[in-house]
Amino acid sequence: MSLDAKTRMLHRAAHELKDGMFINLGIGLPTQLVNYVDEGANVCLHSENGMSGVGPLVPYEKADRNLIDAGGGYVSRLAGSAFFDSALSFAMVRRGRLDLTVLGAFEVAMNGDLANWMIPGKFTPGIGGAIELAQKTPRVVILTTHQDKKGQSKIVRECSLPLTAKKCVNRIYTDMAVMDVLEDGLILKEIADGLSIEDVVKATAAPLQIADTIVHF
Amino acid sequence: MSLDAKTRMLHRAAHELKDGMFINLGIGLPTQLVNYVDEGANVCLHSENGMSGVGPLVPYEKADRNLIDAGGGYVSRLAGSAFFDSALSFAMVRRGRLDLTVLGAFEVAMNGDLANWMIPGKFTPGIGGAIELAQKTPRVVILTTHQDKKGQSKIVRECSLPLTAKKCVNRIYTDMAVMDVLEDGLILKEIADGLSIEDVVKATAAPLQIADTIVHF
Amino acid sequence: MIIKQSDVREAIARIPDGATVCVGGFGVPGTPFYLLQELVRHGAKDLTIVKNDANERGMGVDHLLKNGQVKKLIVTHIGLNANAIRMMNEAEIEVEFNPQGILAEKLRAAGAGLQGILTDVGIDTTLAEGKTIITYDGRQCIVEPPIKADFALIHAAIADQTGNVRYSATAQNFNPLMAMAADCVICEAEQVVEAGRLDADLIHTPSPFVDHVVEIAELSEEYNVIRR
Amino acid sequence: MIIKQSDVREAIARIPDGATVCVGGFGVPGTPFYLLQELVRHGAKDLTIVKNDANERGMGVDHLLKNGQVKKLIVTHIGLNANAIRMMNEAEIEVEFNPQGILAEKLRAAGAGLQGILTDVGIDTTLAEGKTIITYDGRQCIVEPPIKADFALIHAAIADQTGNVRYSATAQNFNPLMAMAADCVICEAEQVVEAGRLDADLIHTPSPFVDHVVEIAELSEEYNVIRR
Repeated sequence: MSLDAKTRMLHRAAHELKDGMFINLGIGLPTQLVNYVDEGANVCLHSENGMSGVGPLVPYEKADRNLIDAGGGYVSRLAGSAFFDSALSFAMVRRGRLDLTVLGAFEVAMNGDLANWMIPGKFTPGIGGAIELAQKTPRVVILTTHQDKKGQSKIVRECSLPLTAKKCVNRIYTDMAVMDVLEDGLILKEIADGLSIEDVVKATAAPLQIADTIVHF
Repeated sequence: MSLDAKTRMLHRAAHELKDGMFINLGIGLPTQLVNYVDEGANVCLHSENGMSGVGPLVPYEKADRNLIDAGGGYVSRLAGSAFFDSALSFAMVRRGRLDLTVLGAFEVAMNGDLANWMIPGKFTPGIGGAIELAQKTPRVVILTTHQDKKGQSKIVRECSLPLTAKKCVNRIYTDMAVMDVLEDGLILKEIADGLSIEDVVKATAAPLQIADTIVHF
Repeated sequence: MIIKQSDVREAIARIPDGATVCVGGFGVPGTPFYLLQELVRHGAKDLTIVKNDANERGMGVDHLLKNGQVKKLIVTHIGLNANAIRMMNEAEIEVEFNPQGILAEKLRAAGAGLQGILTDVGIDTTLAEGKTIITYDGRQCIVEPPIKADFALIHAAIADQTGNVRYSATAQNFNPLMAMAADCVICEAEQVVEAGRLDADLIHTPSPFVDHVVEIAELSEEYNVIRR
Repeated sequence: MIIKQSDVREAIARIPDGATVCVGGFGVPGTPFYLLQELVRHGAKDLTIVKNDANERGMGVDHLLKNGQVKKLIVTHIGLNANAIRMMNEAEIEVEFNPQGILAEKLRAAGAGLQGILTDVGIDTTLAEGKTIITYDGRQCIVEPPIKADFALIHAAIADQTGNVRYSATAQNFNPLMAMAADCVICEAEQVVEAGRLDADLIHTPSPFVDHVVEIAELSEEYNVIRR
């Protein structure tokens, strides 16, 4: 993924973060969205280690040793932020108080299944908070490279890895495309500038319906 | 119950409140024990509406409108007190963090069964916090008049009223006697000054074993 | 940040007939008398009220009872309200009693998105009658369902405009749990301050659990110390 | 009030071989490095450690792992500690993974004296394998058992001598829940003050859940900001 493609993807996905929303941004790429939020969109960010009102990342010199996000980054507090324990933090998640979560993925299936925590025999660091975020948030959006480092599509007919949650994904943002998960599969709605519909279809290991109007981002 | 008998009962029962203990005093008579605690006994009192470190009752002029005990009395706070919500308050109770609770009674059976919340058809104000205190506190002590207003013994072979909790009572203090609940029934250990063993036995509707040495209080 | 300050009429007008409404408070402390007064004016009927108690005669929840707005009470104790006891005995209202800590846990279970809790509280008593009992880990347990509410009316000492809330002394009681349990949480506060004025470390109920913040115009008599 | 201030050696010496020990913290914030250092010196073996994570290499819990004191980890994620992953893969330790919020609830359930909780978290995944599943209210639920511990080691920003505790920022995390879950709670504090110095309204963990308070002699390097 080129720096340019990544920036465009982040710009596009950031429109998901709408005024008035309470949002959890997953570790990695999703966390970076905080720098791309639309001006005038008052959102409140949740960090599952026990904070609402998460502010931007801060350099080490300004870091508070007791103030990190769930990815371990040193963050700041905004006016109106609050700290709480891990039980209350996930009570918010399971109670459905979040409006949106943006998560990374190893695989997303055409029915909305998500696998993002375990590659058997290779990578088993643990489940963390992903399962509850994926299963319980009203709107789950995936932000990921379209293909893995070996050029394999992360968008698949059926997940081969252990699932994080079933039928949880509403939309997928990649460096190549924006796709929605419908009852009967995926629909391609937007594609990155410079790519054709065929480019995206070829790079995707799941069937894609094509929207009547395709927007470029 | 004469004022004198009541005072002697409270003095005697107050010795239950020992240095280092975390204690809940039930509504009514038990609450009054706070004025009789042995000097030098550092105890911490719990009120189930969300407080540890309950201090003495205060007159209306000095009352804080937001600071009551579970019986609705205006109380004070001690150095080291803390306020918390009802879930945390009863977490302490069910987790077994209390050392002692002193409760009132309608009936106590010789096996330690307690009935103190409901008289069917007559008096059904609700269960409040009694059931959890009775069932979960390591040491449950009853403080009550020996007989009800009609002269009926509150100490019985078997409870006729709906139970608060089964086999929960360790000891009973009344205006007439101190009795312990053993595996095989009640044992009379102390009697009030001026009464004979026969007086107590006659006033009690449950068989009493008699301790080798009877202390007067 | 998201500003949640609201007018008391607009906030309470959301409550429809038949709603389940949690009401904070244990006795006077923590009871949202100001919101209850508006709920009486608003007049929504057939309400299920979840509260520790029914206040005393002529106070708080009793106004709803007298105004015929209550179908059912879910409580732990109503001993201080003779009117509520009479209405229960004459079957004008339905009353469900819960052990106090179990009421707290059932509200919290809803607030924590759990499907239920297992407890042995009341296992050997009449309170267990009619409940689901399972054997787990070799012991008999009652399965207690969550109490999920449509609305919660809570009382704060101080709140900020984004809905971060602090309680005072024993006025905390059921308020934080009810804020978790309800779909829509309306908080009255004795004082409402700007975002950032409350220390983020010292918040009792964080803003994600609060939907509307209403400043109390003036503390009524009902909030005062009761002289018996 | 009851004074609970204690010497670090005396407090940690209570932990026997085979104990289940909860350790607060999510990453660095809230990890009781001072108590862990003493636990390494003390040397209790065959420990079951309950913690969100396994810290990073060369920090906190990793010292216990390297010293061969750990039999089992109950965690949510150990991705930042390659040594822990290696020991897991080579079967030198047993590792149980929990969803993060479910670990919190299982600890809290023990702390609240519940026999279990019902949740649908993970119901359709491999995490449900081997667990008790019941149908309740028409839905399939996993029965999750409480995690009751023998000891909890927690980290406070400030505590009073009676054991009332306050945390700072995201150093709160699992600490309050572990204090509830354990039979014996040992709290290290950056500052210990006299009873009455902390506002009773603004306590995170009240004294009844704390058994011993230890003042940290000096904050070690491990407490500092990590520069990567």
